[in-house]
Amino acid sequence: MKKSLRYLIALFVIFTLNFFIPRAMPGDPLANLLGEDYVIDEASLADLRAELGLDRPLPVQFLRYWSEILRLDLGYSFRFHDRVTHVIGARLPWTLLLVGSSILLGACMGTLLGAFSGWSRASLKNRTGTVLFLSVYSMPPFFLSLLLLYVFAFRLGWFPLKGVYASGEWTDILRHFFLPVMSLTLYLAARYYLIMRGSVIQERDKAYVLYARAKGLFGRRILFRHVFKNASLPIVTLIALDFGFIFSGALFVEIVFSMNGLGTLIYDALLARDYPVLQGIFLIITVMVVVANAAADAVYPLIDPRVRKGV
Amino acid sequence: MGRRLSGLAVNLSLLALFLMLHPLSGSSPNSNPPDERASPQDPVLLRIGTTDLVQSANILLDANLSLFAHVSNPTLMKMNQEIEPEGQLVEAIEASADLKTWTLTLKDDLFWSDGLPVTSADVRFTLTYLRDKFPAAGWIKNTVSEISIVDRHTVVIRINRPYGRLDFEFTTYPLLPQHVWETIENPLRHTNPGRIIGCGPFIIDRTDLNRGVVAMVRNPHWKGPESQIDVVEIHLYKNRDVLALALEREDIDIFYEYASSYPYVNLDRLRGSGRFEFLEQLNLGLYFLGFNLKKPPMSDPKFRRAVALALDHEEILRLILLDNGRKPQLGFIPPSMPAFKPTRECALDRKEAARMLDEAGCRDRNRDGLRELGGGKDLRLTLLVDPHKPFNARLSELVEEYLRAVGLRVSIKAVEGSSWVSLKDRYSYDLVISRTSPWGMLMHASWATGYFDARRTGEGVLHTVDDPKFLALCDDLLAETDPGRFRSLAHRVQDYYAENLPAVALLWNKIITPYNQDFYGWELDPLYGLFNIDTLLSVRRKQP
Amino acid sequence: MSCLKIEELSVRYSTSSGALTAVDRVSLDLCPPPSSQALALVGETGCGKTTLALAVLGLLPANAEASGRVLYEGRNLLDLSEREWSRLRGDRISAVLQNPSLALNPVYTIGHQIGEVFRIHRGDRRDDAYQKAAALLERMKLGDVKRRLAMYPHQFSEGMNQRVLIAAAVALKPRILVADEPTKGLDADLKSAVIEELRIAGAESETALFLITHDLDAAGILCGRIAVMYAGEIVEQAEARAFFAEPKHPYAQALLDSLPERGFLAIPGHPPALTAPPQGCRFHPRCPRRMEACRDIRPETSTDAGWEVRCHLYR
Amino acid sequence: MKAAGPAFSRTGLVLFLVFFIAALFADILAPFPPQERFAPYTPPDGTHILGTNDLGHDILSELIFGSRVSLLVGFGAALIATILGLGIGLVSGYFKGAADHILMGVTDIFLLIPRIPLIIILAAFLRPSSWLIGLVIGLLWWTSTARIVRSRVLQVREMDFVLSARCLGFSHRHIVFSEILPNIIHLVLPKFMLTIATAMIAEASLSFLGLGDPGMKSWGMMLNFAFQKGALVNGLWWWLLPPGLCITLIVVAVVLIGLSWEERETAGIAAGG
Repeated sequence: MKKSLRYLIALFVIFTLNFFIPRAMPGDPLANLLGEDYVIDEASLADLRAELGLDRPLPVQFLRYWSEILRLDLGYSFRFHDRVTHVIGARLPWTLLLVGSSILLGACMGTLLGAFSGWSRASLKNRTGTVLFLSVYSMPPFFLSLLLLYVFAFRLGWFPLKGVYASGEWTDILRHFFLPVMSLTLYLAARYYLIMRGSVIQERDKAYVLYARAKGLFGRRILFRHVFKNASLPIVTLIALDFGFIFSGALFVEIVFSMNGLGTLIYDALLARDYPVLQGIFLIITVMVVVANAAADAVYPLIDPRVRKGV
Repeated sequence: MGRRLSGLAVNLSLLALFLMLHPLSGSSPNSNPPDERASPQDPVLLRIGTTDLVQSANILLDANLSLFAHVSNPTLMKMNQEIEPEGQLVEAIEASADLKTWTLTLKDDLFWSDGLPVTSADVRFTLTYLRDKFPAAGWIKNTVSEISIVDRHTVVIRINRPYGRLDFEFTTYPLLPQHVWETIENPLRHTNPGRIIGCGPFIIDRTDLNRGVVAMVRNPHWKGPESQIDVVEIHLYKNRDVLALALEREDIDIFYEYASSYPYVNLDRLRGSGRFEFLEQLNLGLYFLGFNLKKPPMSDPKFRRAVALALDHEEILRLILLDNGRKPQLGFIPPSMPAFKPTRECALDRKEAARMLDEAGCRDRNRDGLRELGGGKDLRLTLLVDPHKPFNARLSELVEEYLRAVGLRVSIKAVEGSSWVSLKDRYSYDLVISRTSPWGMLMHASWATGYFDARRTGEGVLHTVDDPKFLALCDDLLAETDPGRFRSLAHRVQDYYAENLPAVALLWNKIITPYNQDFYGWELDPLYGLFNIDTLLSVRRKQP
Repeated sequence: MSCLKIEELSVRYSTSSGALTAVDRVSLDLCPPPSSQALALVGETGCGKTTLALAVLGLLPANAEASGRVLYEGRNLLDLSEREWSRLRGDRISAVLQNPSLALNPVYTIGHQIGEVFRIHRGDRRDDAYQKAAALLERMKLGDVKRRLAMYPHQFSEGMNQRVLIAAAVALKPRILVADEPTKGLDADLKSAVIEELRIAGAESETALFLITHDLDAAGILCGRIAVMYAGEIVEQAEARAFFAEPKHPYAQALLDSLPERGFLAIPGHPPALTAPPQGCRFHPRCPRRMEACRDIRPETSTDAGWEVRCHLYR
Repeated sequence: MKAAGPAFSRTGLVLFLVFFIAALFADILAPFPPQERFAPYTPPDGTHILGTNDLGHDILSELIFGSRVSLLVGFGAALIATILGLGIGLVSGYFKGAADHILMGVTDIFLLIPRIPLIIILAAFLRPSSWLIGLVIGLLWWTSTARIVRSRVLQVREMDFVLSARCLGFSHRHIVFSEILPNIIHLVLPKFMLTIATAMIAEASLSFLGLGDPGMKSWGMMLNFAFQKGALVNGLWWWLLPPGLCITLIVVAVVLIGLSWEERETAGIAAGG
């Protein structure tokens, strides 16, 4: 209850920021709309401003902004000539596909390999894995994507260079998504690997591990029957808190692979000063982050009985 | 020891991977392009790659889609090779002696792609529709007093003041079918990702932004010369590197960007592969260094001349263009424009530049190597630039350095496009780097007057010159119809630029467009380059 | 016939601050006939008791090295692989470890954790194992069994958790039960309950109890033999009743004197650091009856009718 | 064996020192002044070990000078973030009550802000400058530090020595700075290092998008120019890979140091508890 109130306050504050930031910045949204060769009289200009709601005093604009949000109306994009909800709606599924599959794969890969690495004693294989993941972790996401694009799409020609699909069949979509998902997966896996590894190393010396051995378990059976669940607790919170971060990673991946997703939309809207779209995306991402956190709050007690209430 | 270096080793092995793959470059890009490849019995497909990103399926307002739509919804007039307006959809255009009544006669073999004929009613509809609903066409409201239909093919336009260049205006707006667009209440809020009715040889079939393709098919009711191409696909790339890779890999057949060349540095590779041919034209537009004429010391012509002398145009040509261009002249306008008048070539002379700066009152009084203004105040110049446009970032770096060499302190203010426009409109800069577009060179009274005339506004327009002499020149040009006098006025504009230097051209560049050898028969349009109606009608694919 | 025979067992730790010998040439017999089966190992905290227990269970940490022999059914347990050990542990040799609340896994239910023993060693399915766990708790009279089984360790008191550990440890009727400080930190009621359970377990299932404790009461109640450990060595080993009546080693005497009912006399000084144990008799710096020889000469163990003492007084 | 054993942390320190020295003595170490121009697009040879770029600048020299920008942005941002996080965590944990509620509420809000998109927006709207990017990163990345500090302060403030200091009537300032701060600073240092890593990656990413400071040739800007000027297409690895690898390596170094400090910390807590 207290938690959900906090989320509501957070949403309110971020939404409010979302309203003011673009308006506080230099640049006129009309400048890009009209192009370089135009003759326009003041009256049409005023009409246009009125149409975009830019003529009202700020408080009125602010109230309108809120009433629109509450009606799930994100306004109208004069760059994309469509409702913002449509513009975002058309791209959101692709981004969600990219982000969703990457989180899934990245979390599996990262936690599993990280758990193995943290569990087994130092060995060359273990060390190489850690160094590899550490390098990926330390690489800017665009650099990783570019390396993959260059090697696998261009040099080897195994994958297409751009877009989310060509023909639209699922195998075709798969081929288009393989490298982007790979980039983001590796990037996320590296993060979860390091955290899981550290977490398992901490858990490894706990008393319950000794007791599990005393019961007759040994080796990886202890890891999977006892340590894994405990060690992966921080990952759950991390994935939720990371949601914004993951989206930004997706942004760079989308730009490199020319995918029509939310990330590229931010970039395009940014250069076009498209306030409504920028605000819309920021809002959607914030809502998703909050939802992810609330979901984590809901899921966490299921795997960690210690925080369960009223039992 | 080995362990300590293992982090380094992994990264080195990445480098090694890169190196190993590098020698493969000759063969692998050509192997097995996985995207759809046409076999002989398939329809002939022409794939055009561009970074001119279409962002919405709106042929009027999306700057890039409207560019491609000029083959589906052509303009009434077009610019011919001499860069003069010429009928495209109209057969004849006549102006009355007082230049206030214009009569347009449409060609009679034009049909919309749904089979209906193109009529004068469509012309009237288009003009009134744009007048009422399209903000940038505001001039129609102020200028056109009556549009009347004479017969199916003839329409008469009356305007409220003599205007000799009305035909120029008809080279910009696409013709819209009345029976489709009259139901579209607000073009600002309209998108159509499906088939768009047009009357050109090709029509837009689908605008699929997720696939990143605008697909065009032949207009079944086109009565003109038949195209050998069945489908034109415009592939949209979000970055130029990937586009270049796609071209090499033959995912696409030609590279096309409005008023932009294929990156010069990638040309050698394409030449080496032997799979490509190139079309070259000198750009109508150019990159320039503009001055804020409202502020001293930029308001002093001596200062501006000194700046021009301080620039090393030869090095700019070599470094920025890799010699794919020409050394500009002080007359600003490149020779690709009609009525070009040779003026003095820009030449580096630091000594003379320093002398003229001294003369203009910018001296280095405290001997710190940098010049001060008359009152002893440090002279700090702000160079406004949008680094997202090609060349701009490096150009500003070089200009900053050249000016420092003659004792002028310049700080680069890099901002993205929209802020650039607002700062430019508020005159909050001293120097500015920008470019002119081919169309921009022709707007207003042509010869780049549109960029300088203080009475105008617009995205790239500096509107810095309010010299009555220049404004009178513009007005004379706008009202002139006699070709001979027109030409001499154009020369006077170039002389004005050379003398007064409202801006200095930084580079005159070639536009080089590579295309795959599988196709031949390309036509170059001075404004639109390789992508134009004539090309689509003449280009054909080699038989395998 | 003894079921567990410890011969000359030493355990050395290598740590960052140097090597230390936590268990020094210890020999013990569990259930030597004809006396009672249970053996108690008593001594102060840090004397090496727990290390000895872990060595017997094969649970020594990686930086420990054991030498000597721990014989069980003719095999030296020190030579077993982890896989071989896993078949013994929890089944034939089981353990009640210290700190029950930490030893239980916080994220699994009590029922799951008790039942696990059946799943590991008897291959039972999850449900069957749970049923058997229920039956086990039923016998221990832990109250509302169904509810308790579905609870988590953090919802139990320390004493409850201790009894859960005992339940799991005796579930498969092991031959040997190593219990490390099972009564530590419990109040009197719980303590007697725990002691009672251990006693029943020993009596019912022919399990030999190896009790490691500093609690002499519990040792007296549960065990027929007492071994006293000091600074890694066994200093005295005897039949319990006789030992309590008349301990021989000065350390054992001091230990008994520190009991509340015997005067509550604290032993002067501190136990020595195992990294650098005193020369000669290890107890001599604190010994009220030390002699010249104690300083330099390490006393040998003398045996008198099963009564072992390591002291110069009893040569 | 710990996660990042002594070998790892030593690798981190050595790497870090290499970059630090490069940044400090760039003028001496770089073979040429960064603005001196030679023939453009020269492949690596004896004079130009990593060749030259499109303007003819020596890439190795640019790389060495670039370390300054990356390190400055990283350190600057991390410093701001750490000071903010430390301050907020201290106040929140020490005074508890209303201050704690408000500050932790603010922290929650900051945690939920999509930070990279926000930075991109700010960097695009404001004048792109390395200082600004550093400042914005610093202003956004203090939350986890604040949380850690707060929970540690909550523990420390109940410890004997702090309680006795309070009974003796020492001022809050004295207690916070002399009694509490020394006991949490070791927690903050690893966070500081990890924030440096985040800031450097963020700076590089922004520069790659063309939102960086064109006047400061950071490694990200170098990459941006390399891509713009055809290095990828032409396979000019000597221009592309070094800045990317330098970013990666210095981040690896910083992360290794941070992780090993963090580990020493948790090990210390385990031993102490």
